[in-house]
Amino acid sequence: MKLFEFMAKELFARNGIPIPQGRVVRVPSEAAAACQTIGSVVLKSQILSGGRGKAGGIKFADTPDEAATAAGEILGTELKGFTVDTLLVEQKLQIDQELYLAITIDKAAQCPVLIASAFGGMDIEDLAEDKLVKHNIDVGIGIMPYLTRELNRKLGLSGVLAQQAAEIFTNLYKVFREYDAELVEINPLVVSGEKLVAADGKVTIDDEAMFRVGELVPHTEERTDLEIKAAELGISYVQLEGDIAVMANGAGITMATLDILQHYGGHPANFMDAGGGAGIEATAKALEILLATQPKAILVNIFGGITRCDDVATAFAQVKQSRGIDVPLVIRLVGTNQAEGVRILQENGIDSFRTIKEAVEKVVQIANA
Amino acid sequence: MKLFEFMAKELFARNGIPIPQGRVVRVPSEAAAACQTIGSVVLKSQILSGGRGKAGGIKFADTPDEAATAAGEILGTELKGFTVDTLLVEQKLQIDQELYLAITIDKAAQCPVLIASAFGGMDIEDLAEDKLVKHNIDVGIGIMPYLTRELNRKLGLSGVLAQQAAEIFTNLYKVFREYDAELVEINPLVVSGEKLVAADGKVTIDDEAMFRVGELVPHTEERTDLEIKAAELGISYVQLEGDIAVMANGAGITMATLDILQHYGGHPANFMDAGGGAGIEATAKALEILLATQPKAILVNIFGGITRCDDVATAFAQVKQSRGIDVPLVIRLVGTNQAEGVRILQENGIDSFRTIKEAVEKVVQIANA
Amino acid sequence: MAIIIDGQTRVLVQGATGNQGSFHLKQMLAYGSNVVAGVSPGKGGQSVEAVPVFDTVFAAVEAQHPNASIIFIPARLAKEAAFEAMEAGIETVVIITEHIPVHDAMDIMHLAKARGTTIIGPNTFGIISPGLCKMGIMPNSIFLPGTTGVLARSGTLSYEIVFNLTAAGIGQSSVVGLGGDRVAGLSFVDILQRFEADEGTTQVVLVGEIGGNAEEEAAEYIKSMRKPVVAYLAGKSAPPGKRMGHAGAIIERGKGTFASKVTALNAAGAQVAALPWEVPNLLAQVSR
Amino acid sequence: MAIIIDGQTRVLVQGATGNQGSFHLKQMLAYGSNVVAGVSPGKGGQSVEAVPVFDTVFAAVEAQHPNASIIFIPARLAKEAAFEAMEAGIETVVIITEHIPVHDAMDIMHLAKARGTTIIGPNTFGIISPGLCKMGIMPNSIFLPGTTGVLARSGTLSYEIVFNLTAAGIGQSSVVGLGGDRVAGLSFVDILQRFEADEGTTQVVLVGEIGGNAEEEAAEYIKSMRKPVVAYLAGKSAPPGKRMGHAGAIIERGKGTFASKVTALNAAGAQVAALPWEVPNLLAQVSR
Repeated sequence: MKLFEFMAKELFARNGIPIPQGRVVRVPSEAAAACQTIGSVVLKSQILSGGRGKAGGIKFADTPDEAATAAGEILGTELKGFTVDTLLVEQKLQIDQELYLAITIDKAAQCPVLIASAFGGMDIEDLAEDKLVKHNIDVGIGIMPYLTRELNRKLGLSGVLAQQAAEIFTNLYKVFREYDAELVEINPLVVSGEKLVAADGKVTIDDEAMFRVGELVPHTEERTDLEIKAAELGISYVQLEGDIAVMANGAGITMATLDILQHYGGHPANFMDAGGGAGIEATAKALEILLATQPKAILVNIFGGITRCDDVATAFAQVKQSRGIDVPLVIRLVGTNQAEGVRILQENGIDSFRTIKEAVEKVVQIANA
Repeated sequence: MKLFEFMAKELFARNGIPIPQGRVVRVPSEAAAACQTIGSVVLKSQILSGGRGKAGGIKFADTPDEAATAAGEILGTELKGFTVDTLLVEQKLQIDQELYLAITIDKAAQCPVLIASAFGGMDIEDLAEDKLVKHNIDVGIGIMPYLTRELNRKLGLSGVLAQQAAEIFTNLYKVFREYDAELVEINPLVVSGEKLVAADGKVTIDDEAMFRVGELVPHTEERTDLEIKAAELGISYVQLEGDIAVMANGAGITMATLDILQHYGGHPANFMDAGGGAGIEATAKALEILLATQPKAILVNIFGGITRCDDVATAFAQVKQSRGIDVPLVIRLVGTNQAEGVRILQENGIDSFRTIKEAVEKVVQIANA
Repeated sequence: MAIIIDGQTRVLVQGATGNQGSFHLKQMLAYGSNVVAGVSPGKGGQSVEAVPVFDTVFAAVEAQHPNASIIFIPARLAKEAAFEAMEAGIETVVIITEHIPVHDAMDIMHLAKARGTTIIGPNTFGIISPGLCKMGIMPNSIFLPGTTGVLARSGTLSYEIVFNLTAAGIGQSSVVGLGGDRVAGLSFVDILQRFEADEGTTQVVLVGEIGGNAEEEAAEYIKSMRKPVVAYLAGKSAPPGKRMGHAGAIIERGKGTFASKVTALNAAGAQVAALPWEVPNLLAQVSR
Repeated sequence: MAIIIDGQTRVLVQGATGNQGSFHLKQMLAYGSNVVAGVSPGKGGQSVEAVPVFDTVFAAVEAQHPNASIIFIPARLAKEAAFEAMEAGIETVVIITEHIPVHDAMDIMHLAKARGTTIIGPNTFGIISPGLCKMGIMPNSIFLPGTTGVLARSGTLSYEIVFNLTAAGIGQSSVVGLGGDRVAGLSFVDILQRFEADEGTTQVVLVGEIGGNAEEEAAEYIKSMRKPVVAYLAGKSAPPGKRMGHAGAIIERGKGTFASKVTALNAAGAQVAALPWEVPNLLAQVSR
């Protein structure tokens, strides 16, 4: 879950990472008031996307009137697919240097990695490898003073800046670990006179850890309603642009099903991984989600392992009996308890196939008819 | 540094380990008052030694008068070489079972070891190995819930007692780590009805860690004045019963010097390891400590490695020049900067030997003369 | 004959009395796995399908000497279960559990490195050495003993592939699921190395997917392999920026695309099947 | 030829600009050790005896590729120094520092196990492979290249023993100090195993002392050794219950006595010299 910049900065401030003086506003008058208190300010759209500056989502103001005008120009506009309803009005910083600092996960090394650069401010992906400082962090050790010395050495920081940087490295790692973050990023980390300040902040929390950090962090949402509903059922759902709804059990097989469908000229309407071991109720609800999207046809691909074919068949039979299925339904069903599953489907007048190829060819034929 | 029982229990209580209701008293009237509040009590001498019970250092009382009398009988007496000036007056517990629980250091495994037994109350050394539960603790993990389950299983604890024990295991380990303890021991850990209570407590803090835990723990002292003075100089000093004062540089060589001295019929007055790399000033002060004990003779055995022979010689020369040396001094001096050291000694009229054998024979001859 | 598990493996099931645990314990027994013990705190003394259940892994190890454990423990407690297995000296730990927080996964891998434990998963279907031992949740019926090693990021998709192999008479030495999470124990390269060293394996099928660069790293290693490798990759039709079920299955900033993986594998001499059922034919071609 | 360090060892000195560090850096250079770098935070860019000094171990490793480090850092910071050496990939760490808290020592050993680092010390005089490399604080002049391995808990006492060996023409393959603290890296057994395996070592001298049961454990291993072992033990005259300088040198509850150690060693076939200068004679007897 991505946090808005102002939320990320609140976590930073709570954990000893200096941020600019600022205020969250939702109407122009609040922006004016903030400018009155702070002085020259920058107004930043709070959306869950990068590249706000180029898209016109960031403006500057030196007076309350200018601030109100700028806020009025941004608030309510569409920016990168999001409606701007919140601004962060912050002190305009004197910028002597821009650094980059982030901690994320090194999948190959199976541990956190700290990435820093003396050349921040731009997208990290655009920085040459030799301008980056990378250091894997041993979770049994964390960041000890020698590591901060090494990072400062590589970043060319010394004196009071190095002291502040050492604290920021340590505190950012603390945020990363304590809030179960996938990414904590400060870009740019600004050198402003004798001070380091986090001029921007990005934090992404691991969705799987919300059970323990949910209370500690504010909540944001960038999914569609359907995706939210699916997630509540423990189902992975991604909306796509075709007309054939797809359900399979397992992320890999679902992706492969979409690929095969496309290979044979079909257009998937969604990605839906009903999960390994989905029971009768979950499968029925998953089918109902698909029916609600009103596709031309539905393709179901079940290779029963932990999922049992009889459970899937029973779920389909229940849905058919209780509310009817008004869309052509093509099912491929093999694996655990296959015979029983096929029998239940047959009893309810639903045909099933043994190979995915046959099922896909059939559903494409129906949809393109 | 060993803590008194009442101090150990204070650390326990501060860290969520249940202790009996109790009060520290120093005069009989306080004992009476404590009994008035608590009811039936046990009065326990606070000395840094085990075996208090057998030595008469523990008494029981049911009334304030009995408590005052008992306190009067113990306070001021000599017990195991200590004068009793403090009592812990504690609630007399109903005892259904006595367990043993301790965490100390497994030198061979280089990690903490938790030792427990369902047969507590007696000296752990007297318990058969098969009545002990031992579990090494990985300092990177600490005590996780599964370990508490395993310990409870082995100790035969279940239900509410197991739940309490789990907390006590965890909290005792916390005390062990946070206070840099060498030993934390609860013996007995009493099952009193539905409750576990630490009926006794022993904590030994690592002297080397006093720089960081000194503020957290109370201070005790079981050394002699001379030992304290030596420790302040960074010198290991142990008083013995002979008449020849000994100084060497290094614990092993000092022990060996005492052994050799005894082998040749001498009687060492002390163990003094002046340390590796002792400089001029430290060596001079060490010599002054020896002189203050008024031995028959002094044997100095220096094998210069990190210690420099010239520093040692200069120190001796300084002491001789400034306050005189009125005791026969026999020095064995070899190693780093040996020639310079021997020259300085010669210039100051102090003879030196090349082998320890010669030096020891000489000093024994003087002392036994 | 096989990698990681074989006929000598003594299997422990953590979470043996739960729904999933007991179901798959039974399935593993039915497959012929030597399941020697189960663990469920508070259920010590019970048994599941005549397999004794213990309160702790330590107790199970003491009594039954398992050397591999399979974990069916809810995500919140899975890290602790893996730690217990490692502290108790289990050498191979298969973590079926999905939705484990990634920081917990990092902690698990950190301890595993220190202890030298082999971790498979989390969020894996497990591992099977057909005819010898199964530690996982895959259907028993689709496997055939043989000499083709299969490694996959994804469960059901690999069943599909194996199903096609078996139908074509191509047996498997071992089939290993890395797991779909971002931080997993064994990597493609780790497993390829084992297949390359295994005398019972003559060729390998790699089942990958979009996202990350695990397939590209595998391709780098495949260059040095003597044994032929055929791949199938899922996610050709996936749009960028969308997480396709698995935490790692996402094309971000133009990285981890289907095309880049195909290019890397082809450059390493590994053919990539366009459709799952084409894998047997490609294998027949490469193994001459 | 030697154990742990030899002519190929590239030595790093941590705390190179301090009093002790700089003095012994010079002494090690004088002995012929290949000291390639020093580390002192804030002193990067300086040099000691023409050896370049760096701010961090990482920087020193990057520039000079040391593979062994010797630590002259005050007790409060010694754990951090050892951690830095290990994180930077140093394989052998010699910790001279004394008075390190025992919990810090446990933390150091914990990381060393995970990383596979060889730790000598803390509170050790170091290690020397005469004629090849010295990493320690022992006087340069007393050693003689040869085939006798020496291992000791205590510094100056081992100089005394070595001094007698050299005087008798008995050279040393390596001389290793375990360190006098309760928790130390290499144990007697660890070092005996290395001497037993070392082609350059024909016989071994063990210098022990009262307290603990390290000598008894060594005796157990000595039973299986092909090479003869002679011992000298300090503390015969020490009263029980008194800590004789070293944290571990104390007879507690009747354990760790001189007599029990002599008995164990004798039972293992190792003779124990009554006086330090009798060691050479005993060696001559056992090596026939």
